[in-house]
Amino acid sequence: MEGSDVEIELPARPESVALAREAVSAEADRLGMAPRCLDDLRTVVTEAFTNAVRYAYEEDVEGRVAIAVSAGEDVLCLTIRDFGVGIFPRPERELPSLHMGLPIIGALSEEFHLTSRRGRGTELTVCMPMGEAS
Amino acid sequence: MEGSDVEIELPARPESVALAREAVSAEADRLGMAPRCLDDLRTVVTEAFTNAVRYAYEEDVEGRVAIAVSAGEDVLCLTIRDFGVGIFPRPERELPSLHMGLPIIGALSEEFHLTSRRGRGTELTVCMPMGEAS
Amino acid sequence: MAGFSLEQRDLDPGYCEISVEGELDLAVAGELDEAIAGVDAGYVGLVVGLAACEFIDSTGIAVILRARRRFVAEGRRLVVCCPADQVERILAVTGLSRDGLVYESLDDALAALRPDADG
Amino acid sequence: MAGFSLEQRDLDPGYCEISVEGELDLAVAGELDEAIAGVDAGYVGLVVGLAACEFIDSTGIAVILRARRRFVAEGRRLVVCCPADQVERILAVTGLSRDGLVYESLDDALAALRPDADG
Ligand SMILES: Nc1ncnc2c1ncn2[C@@H]1O[C@H](COP(=O)(O)OP(=O)(O)O)[C@@H](O)[C@H]1O
Ligand SMILES: Nc1ncnc2c1ncn2[C@@H]1O[C@H](COP(=O)(O)OP(=O)(O)O)[C@@H](O)[C@H]1O
Repeated sequence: MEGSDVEIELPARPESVALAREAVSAEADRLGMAPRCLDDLRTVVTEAFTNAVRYAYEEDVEGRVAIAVSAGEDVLCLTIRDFGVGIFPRPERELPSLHMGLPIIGALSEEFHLTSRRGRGTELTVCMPMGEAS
Repeated sequence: MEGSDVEIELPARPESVALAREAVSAEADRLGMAPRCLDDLRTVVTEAFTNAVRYAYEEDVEGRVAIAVSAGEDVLCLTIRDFGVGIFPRPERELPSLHMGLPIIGALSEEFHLTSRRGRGTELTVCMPMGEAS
Repeated sequence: MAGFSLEQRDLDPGYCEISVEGELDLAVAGELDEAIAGVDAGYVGLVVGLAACEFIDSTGIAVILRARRRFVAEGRRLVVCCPADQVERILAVTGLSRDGLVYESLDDALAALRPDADG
Repeated sequence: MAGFSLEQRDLDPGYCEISVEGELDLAVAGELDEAIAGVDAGYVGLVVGLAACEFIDSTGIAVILRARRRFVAEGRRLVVCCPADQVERILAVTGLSRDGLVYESLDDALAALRPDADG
């Protein structure tokens, strides 16, 4: 997460998802991201952060989720990182899942990089275009 | 995929999955991987290769899937790469899916790295222990 | 930050609408789940109205799809109407727009709920 | 490379077993799907026997789970028995061993299929 313009860390709770979404999209808006791209960015932050909240930590652990935003000329990269179990088979608790979190992120981004370390957490970096053209 | 000991490329077809599994596990066996770890490796190759066969290419495209194996002292790294659509929402065709491909890979490996590029394909590198201890 | 609220109103006899206003994500998806579960069994058709829904995530969509499966199992129907902007886009990206779930107007949605309509 | 074959045999009246031999993956999962779909409706309980199954992937497991949902919808039952080695491990890793789906012996599996058993 070097060279990032914005870094925040939030508790891994459902209420944090909207905060993450607002913080990232406010920064992207300030950097001049086009409105349609902002919508996609809001979707991507939400899906990634939600995965960390739902799956990274055991139910009795209050974990944290770190976000970093770093912008180039045409592209904005977003890193969402948790310090949980790594990508792992997780039971659905009360709420159902669409099983499309990563596929949605893939469809809305130029590229993404996911690293999972067993017992040590998951890090996802997603690169999104700043404007309609790309 | 530099420095890899074994590289193969197979057509993205269901019949290739067993070939991929055999090729990788024969090489790992030759390199001295412990039997229990070999079982996990066979599962991991199968899940990763199956994703490429099921999801990477449109139905009317016959794509290819590349595999590379590279071994260190305690660890074997396996890269499975396709040149398809990237991680993307894909309809289930005839066969159902468990939605646990990546989570199984995460549970059986030390770590994995996934890169998805929209319209250009998916690359997954998985690192597995050679012996029971790790 | 946009708030979140749900409102239920009657449509034609036997049919009702739950309108979603604001941003539907993990923090509030349970509220929608309960609201749909609480719709009286006398209603044979439900429209989930998304015209004022400014944002939806995959958890919100999953809640709607599960509720729809439960409705179908009971011989009732559930459709979604009037998505705009981000909501329309994510439904398209996930392939759900082509699924007989989503209608552009309340009239189309109501027509799809009638017993003589398909699906 | 291990081959793949399926064999169906009668157990007690109304019950039968499909035994899987060899490696069950994407290339052959459709065969198991069809074999299960082809089990006569007169059988109220089916055991999928995995003692001679040397390898299973998530597609094979998904086929079994979907078949089980279909059985349940018809008021019939389906269980799995006798996984070993890789099969046992992947069922454990995915959390399915704790699901009332998997039994260690054919006797246990048959007992679970009886109408007076749970689940
Ligand atoms: N941050 C995470 N920590 C642990 N497991 C995760 C994480 N993100 C995803 N997973 C696992 O990967 C699976 C697939 O992820 P994804 O498709 O993005 O989510 P979902 O199934 O909720 O749509 C999840 O069901 C979960 O088992
Ligand atoms: N190689 C690939 N190319 C394109 N899409 C993929 C690929 N691998 C996985 N996906 C997408 O990611 C989703 C989740 O992957 P995973 O959990 O491993 O598979 P599955 O759902 O079959 O268990 C798949 O349903 C598919 O939409």
